[in-house]
Order: sequence, then structure tokens, then C-alpha cells
Amino acid sequence: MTIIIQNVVRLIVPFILMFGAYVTVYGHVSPGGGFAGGTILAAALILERFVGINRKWSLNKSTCLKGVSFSLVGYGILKGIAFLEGAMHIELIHWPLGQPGALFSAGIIPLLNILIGLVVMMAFVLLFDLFNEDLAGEDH
Amino acid sequence: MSILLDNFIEVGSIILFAIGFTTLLVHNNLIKKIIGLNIMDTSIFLYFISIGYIDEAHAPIFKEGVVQYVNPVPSGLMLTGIVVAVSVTAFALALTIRLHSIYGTLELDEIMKMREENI
Amino acid sequence: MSLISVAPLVIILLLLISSFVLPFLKKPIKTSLPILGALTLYAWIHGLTYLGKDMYTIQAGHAEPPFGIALRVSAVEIVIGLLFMTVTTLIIWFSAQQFHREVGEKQQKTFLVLVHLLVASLLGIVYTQDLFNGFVFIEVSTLAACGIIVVKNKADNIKAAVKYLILSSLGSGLVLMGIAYLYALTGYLDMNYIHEALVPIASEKSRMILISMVLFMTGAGIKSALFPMHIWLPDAHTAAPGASSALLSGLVIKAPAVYFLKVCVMVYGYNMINQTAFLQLILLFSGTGMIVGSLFARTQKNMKRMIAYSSVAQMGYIFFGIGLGTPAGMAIAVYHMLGHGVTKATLFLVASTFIDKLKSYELSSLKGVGREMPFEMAVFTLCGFSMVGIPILPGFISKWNLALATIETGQVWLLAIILVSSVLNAAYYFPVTINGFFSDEEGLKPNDNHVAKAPLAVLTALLVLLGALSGPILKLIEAALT
Amino acid sequence: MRLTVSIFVAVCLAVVLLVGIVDFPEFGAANNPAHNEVMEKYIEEGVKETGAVNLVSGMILDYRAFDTFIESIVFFTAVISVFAVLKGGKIL
Repeated sequence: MTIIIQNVVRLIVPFILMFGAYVTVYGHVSPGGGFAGGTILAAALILERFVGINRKWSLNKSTCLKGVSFSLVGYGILKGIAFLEGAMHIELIHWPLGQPGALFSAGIIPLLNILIGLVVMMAFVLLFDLFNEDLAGEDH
Repeated sequence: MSILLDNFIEVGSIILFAIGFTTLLVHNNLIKKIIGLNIMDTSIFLYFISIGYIDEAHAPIFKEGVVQYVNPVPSGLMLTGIVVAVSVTAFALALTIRLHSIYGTLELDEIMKMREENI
Repeated sequence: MSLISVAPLVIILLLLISSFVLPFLKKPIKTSLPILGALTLYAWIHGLTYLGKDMYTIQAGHAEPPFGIALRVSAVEIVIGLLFMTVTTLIIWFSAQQFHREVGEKQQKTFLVLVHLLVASLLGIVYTQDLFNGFVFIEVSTLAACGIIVVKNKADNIKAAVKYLILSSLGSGLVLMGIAYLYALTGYLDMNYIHEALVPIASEKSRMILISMVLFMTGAGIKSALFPMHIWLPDAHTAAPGASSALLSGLVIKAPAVYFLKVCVMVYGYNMINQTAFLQLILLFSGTGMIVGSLFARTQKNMKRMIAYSSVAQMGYIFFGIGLGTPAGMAIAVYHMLGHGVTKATLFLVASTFIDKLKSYELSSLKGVGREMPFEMAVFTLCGFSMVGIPILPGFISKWNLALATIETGQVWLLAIILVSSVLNAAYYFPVTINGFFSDEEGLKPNDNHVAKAPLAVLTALLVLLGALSGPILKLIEAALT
Repeated sequence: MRLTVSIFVAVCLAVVLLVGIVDFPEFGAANNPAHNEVMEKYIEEGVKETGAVNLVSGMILDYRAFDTFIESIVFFTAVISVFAVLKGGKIL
């Protein structure tokens, strides 16, 4: 890739990441949510990979798989408790709902949105890496 | 006849569904099959979301003073549907990559004809 | 609600959560097998406590239906859930001892993760009361089933998986379209509420309802290998490793059939399905499947392929029971799923043992094998007897009751199909047994004698038990379906 | 030949699905059967019960959370299955 593209991408990727984070974190007060935000985050990271920028902190496959799994474990435990509470008609943990419209409101919904965002982002990046590696291996 | 024009989104999505279904069944190229699959899925999403539409209603984001909102249920369900379609597409593409690296072609009828020994 | 009553939800959640952790363990089988065993025990405790009691719902989350999602627990779900848990545990126990031959040591981890996901999703399909939730579970099960087919990673497996994936995506598209039609008509997704909303408008909107029925039938039929849509099944079952084919044939193709049965009974209800030509369509497809599947099986040379085509014929029996449109017919469909699930899983495990020991796929290589491996051949024979319909075994019970239910509906000529199919079953299972035990030819010698016998023995015991307890089981299921 | 077959199949399927069109609810009408008490509860009590202003977010993460949980598992299943295909069945 030419240096122009690389520099432009270097410049805009942080903004895309910030936008993705915004969409994820504000999923309960504005249009968006974990799935949309995670896709935007993944798009930014895949864009970097496309133009051949290797940052030190860029996610490798093992980190991605760990991220996906442990986000899902967290999600499963958080929501599993809620499911069981509903099924057994008891209340174990009370999550404060807060003022509707504020960032810290709506109980665990923002937390779940962040976890879903992480799952979606890392799963997409992982899929891209796997495909990319396999296709690159075929050419040589 | 007028119902065909009034419900034009449903009619359009059913036609798209038929196109996708046929692409999936009749084409031999795997990539074209996957495209057909996606057309079919998208047409169902379109159909589902058109069920939830209400004329002159607002998007389902709570705002003071708004009375009529669009039905949020189809939107939520189709979010799930889209994720499922993406995952199936990813897996189908992975299989396509493997098939291409084994057989060197994407035409399904040629692949089915080839015996494993001949490779 | 006690901790026992919510067992189905807990089992599904624990299976899913454990599958996220398995990829990071050194010896996943040492964790997976105890988890599966413990959960099976839990399922049995729940089943024995609630079998015969009234049906109840478990709501996942604080909102009750129609606002939230609920799992439905009645005799049908309990028995099918027990079948799934028990057979999976036994299959994993069996294959744990020969992973290095069948799947490969390195692929073991992937295989176990996918099995956990698969079983959880199958249980979800069976238990759920929400149409859309069932669809999502069906998608997970499709992806996981494709995963366990390709885990061996040979060219044949990839080919079979592509065929399966494309056809079953088509099927899920059709199911989703059916859900969309029903949602447009009623505005609910919970099965009971859809039924209540459909009854008043049944005659007014009959066309749309009939189309949705056909969409559900085609979609579930593709996934359950109903006859003209079965073309993916023989390839997939033959190419997959032994444990995977046992899972696929014993469990995976049953779950969409249960979903379809629940849609028929709970969403449309007996009145509505009996008023349309829809049942005749199912009877036509399943009747053809029963005969043609057996005919195809008769001509096969490959052991696994023969058993796979036999599955096509047996799925015909299940859909035939649904197609009768009476509680008795539906109950026999469920009972046949139990019998066939256990039998087919055992047959595939035994067949994979033969293939492994004799290093040959051919049916002809089984000649004289009964003298070298008497236990395996005896298990194979017993399962074959059950398929053919020798009394006391489950196969006989379901055929007998199917015939009775057919006479009850007044379509006596359909008996001919059951008879012809049984004779054809005998025509391809008996020669294997006779050759195995009584052939004078010296067969291939097995290369070593180490086989996991205990799981096979448990499966066979289950099979005999199912036949012996058929009366109460059928009564329980029928009571739940009326 | 292939073109003829494909057009024929497409037309047949579209006609079969469109036979039901006379039964379709009117597009965009507020009194369609799909807009029933379920939707009203989500809209009227959603903000109060879940605290989320985005009603869709509130619905999928609270009322129908079981669906959404399984939905994120679809991703995990796809990732593991892709490992099975492309990495010869080995994870990492």
C-alpha cells in the first residue's frame, strides 16, 4: 500500500474506533448497541490490516479467541443469573435503573452492550485473520 | 389488484425471495450460491421489517411528547436474523476457501464429479 | 420453583458456558465428560420428578409470555431431552477411548466444544415455546453440526458439509418466512398465543395459514431429511467420523422434527391441520420416503451409507405419525424418535468400530465377523431386529401402534406402506446378520480387540428398556399431546 | 436451459407465496394485528421497566434477552467451526 493510504488510515482509524465505542456505550440511550458498535470497531481494525499497518497492540488470534470466550462467559453469567431469577421468581441482585437517558442507567444493559461489542469485534477480526492467513498461504 | 400496489414492499420482498431461492438452487458456482442465500435472507428481513412499519410513526427511541412509535419487535428480531446470516455466510466462505484449495474450482457439479483419488 | 424444576434452563446455560471455557483446557475430555455426566444425572432427576405431572413453563427472564421467552416442560420435551442428554454422554464416553483413531487427538478439542454447543442448541429447540427462539437455536445447531462433520477435514467431509450447509440454510430461510407470515397475522411469537389468535381468523385467512404450514414443513423437512429433501443426509453421515454420524443420525435430525411437531400441535392445533390438504402432503412424502429410503438402503455396498439411507426411511415413519394428525399418531412419532435415536446411535457406533477394526467400509467384509467380535455383532443384530420390528423391541412397538393409529383414522390402505417398508427393512438388515454369524467364509481379522464395550452395553440396555416400558411411556406422551 | 429452469422456479415460488397476498394486513396501518399489546407494553412500560431509552435495546437485552444470548453464541459457533475448517480442526 502506498504511504498516502497508510497515513490517511493511521489518521482516521482512532476516530472510527472512538465512534464505534460511542455507539456501543451509548447503545441504551441512542440508536446503536453492541452489534452495531462492535461491527464498526471491527471495521476499523480490519481496515488497518488491509493497508498493512502493524501496531504493537493489534489483536492477535489467541487474544481474540480469549476475548470472545471470556466476554461470553461474563455475558452468560450476568444474564444467566437474570434468567434464573426470572425462572424461579426471586430477586438475587437488584441493579439500579437510574435516570432514563443518562449514561449510567438501565441496570446491566450498558455492560451487556459492551460485552456484545467486544464479542462481535473480536469474532470479526478473528474471522478476517483466519481467512487472510489461509488465502495468503495459498498464494505462496 | 390494488393490494399488490398497496403492499408493494411485501410483494417486492417475495419476488426477491424467489430470486434468491432460485439463485441458490440453480447456480453451480459456490460464490453465486452464497450470494443467493444472502439475497433470500435479506428479502425475509425486508418482509419482516415491513410488518412493523406504521405510517407517520417515530423510530422506537423514547422521546417526550411522541404518541405513535414503530413496532420495535420486528427490528429486534431482524437484528438477530442478520447476525445469524453473517455467521452462516462466514462459515460458507470458509468452506469455499477449503474447497477451492482442494479442487481448484468453485463449480459444485465439477467438484461432485471428481473422485478423491484423482487429486 | 425449586432448583430441580428449572433444570432444562440450567442445563442449557451450563452446557453453553462450559463450551466457552473448553478451548483453553489442556485435556478437555477430562472436563467435558464429567460435566455431561453430571448434567445427564440432573436431567434424569428432573425427568423422574416431573414425568407424569402437569406441564409447566419456565420463563427465561422476568417477563412472562407473550412479552418474554419461556421454555415449556411436558412429557414430550422431558423424554426427548433425556434421550438427547443420555445418548450424547454415552457417545462421548465411547469415543473418548478412540479419539486418536476416529477424530484425531488434535481435533478433539474442537469436536468437544462443538458437541457442547450442539447439545445445548438441540435441547433449546426441543424445550422452547417461542417460535423465533427455536429458529435461532436451529441455526446454532446447523453450524455446530456442520462443524462436527468437517472436523476430520478430508475432502469428502468438506463436500458433504457444503451440501448440508446450503440445503439447511435454505430450510431455515423457509422456516423464517413461515414465522414472518404467522407474525404478520397474529403479532405474537409465543406458540400458545399464536394459536389463540389464529383460531378466530382461521377460515378468513386460510390461504396464508396454509402457505405458512407448507413453509414450516419444507423447512423442517429439509433439516430432518424428509424424503425428497434428504439428499444431503447420506453424504454427510458417511463422510463424518463415527461419533459425529451417531450424533447426527441419532439426535440432530430429530430436533427439527420435534419443532415441527410442536408447531403442528401447539400453533395450529389438531382442528386446523385436519381441515387442510396439508396432512395428505406429509403422508405422501413420508410414505414415499419409507419405501424409497429402504429400497436405496438395500442397494448400498457401504456399511455407513446403508445405515444412513435407513435413517431416511425411519424419518419417514416419524413424519408419517405426524401426518396422521391425531394425538395417537403424534405420540407414536415422539416414541419412534426415542427408539430410533437410541438404535441409530448404537448402529453407527458399532459400524464405526467395524470400520476401524476391519479397515474396510464394505458390507461384504462383515462376513464371518460374528465369530471374531461376537459382542459387537450381537448388538448390531439386536438393533437390526428393532429396525425390522421384532416384538418387544421399540421398532415393533412403534410399527404396531402406527398401524393401529392408521386404522383409527380410517385410511386403511396406508397399512400397506408400513408392511412393505417393514419387509424391505428385513431385506437389508437380516443378510448382514446372517452373513456375520453363519457365513462359512473366513472374514477379515480384526487388528486388535480393544473396544469400549460398556457404553454399547448401556445403549443396548436402554433399547430393551424402552421396548419393555413402551406402554407407560406412550400413555404419558399421548396425555401430554391431547 | 438453465435460464429457463431458473425463471420457471422463481415465478412458481413467487406465485405460490403471493397467493396469500389477499390475506395480507394493510401496509402501514396502525391497527394491524402485528401491533398488539406486546408492542404496546414494550413501548409504554419499556422505559420504566428496563431504564433504556432505546426501546429496541431494552427489548432485546431485557424482555427477549434469551434470544440475544443465543445470537452471540452463533458467532462463537461460527468462529469454532471456521477453525475446524481452515486450521485442520485445531484451535490455536
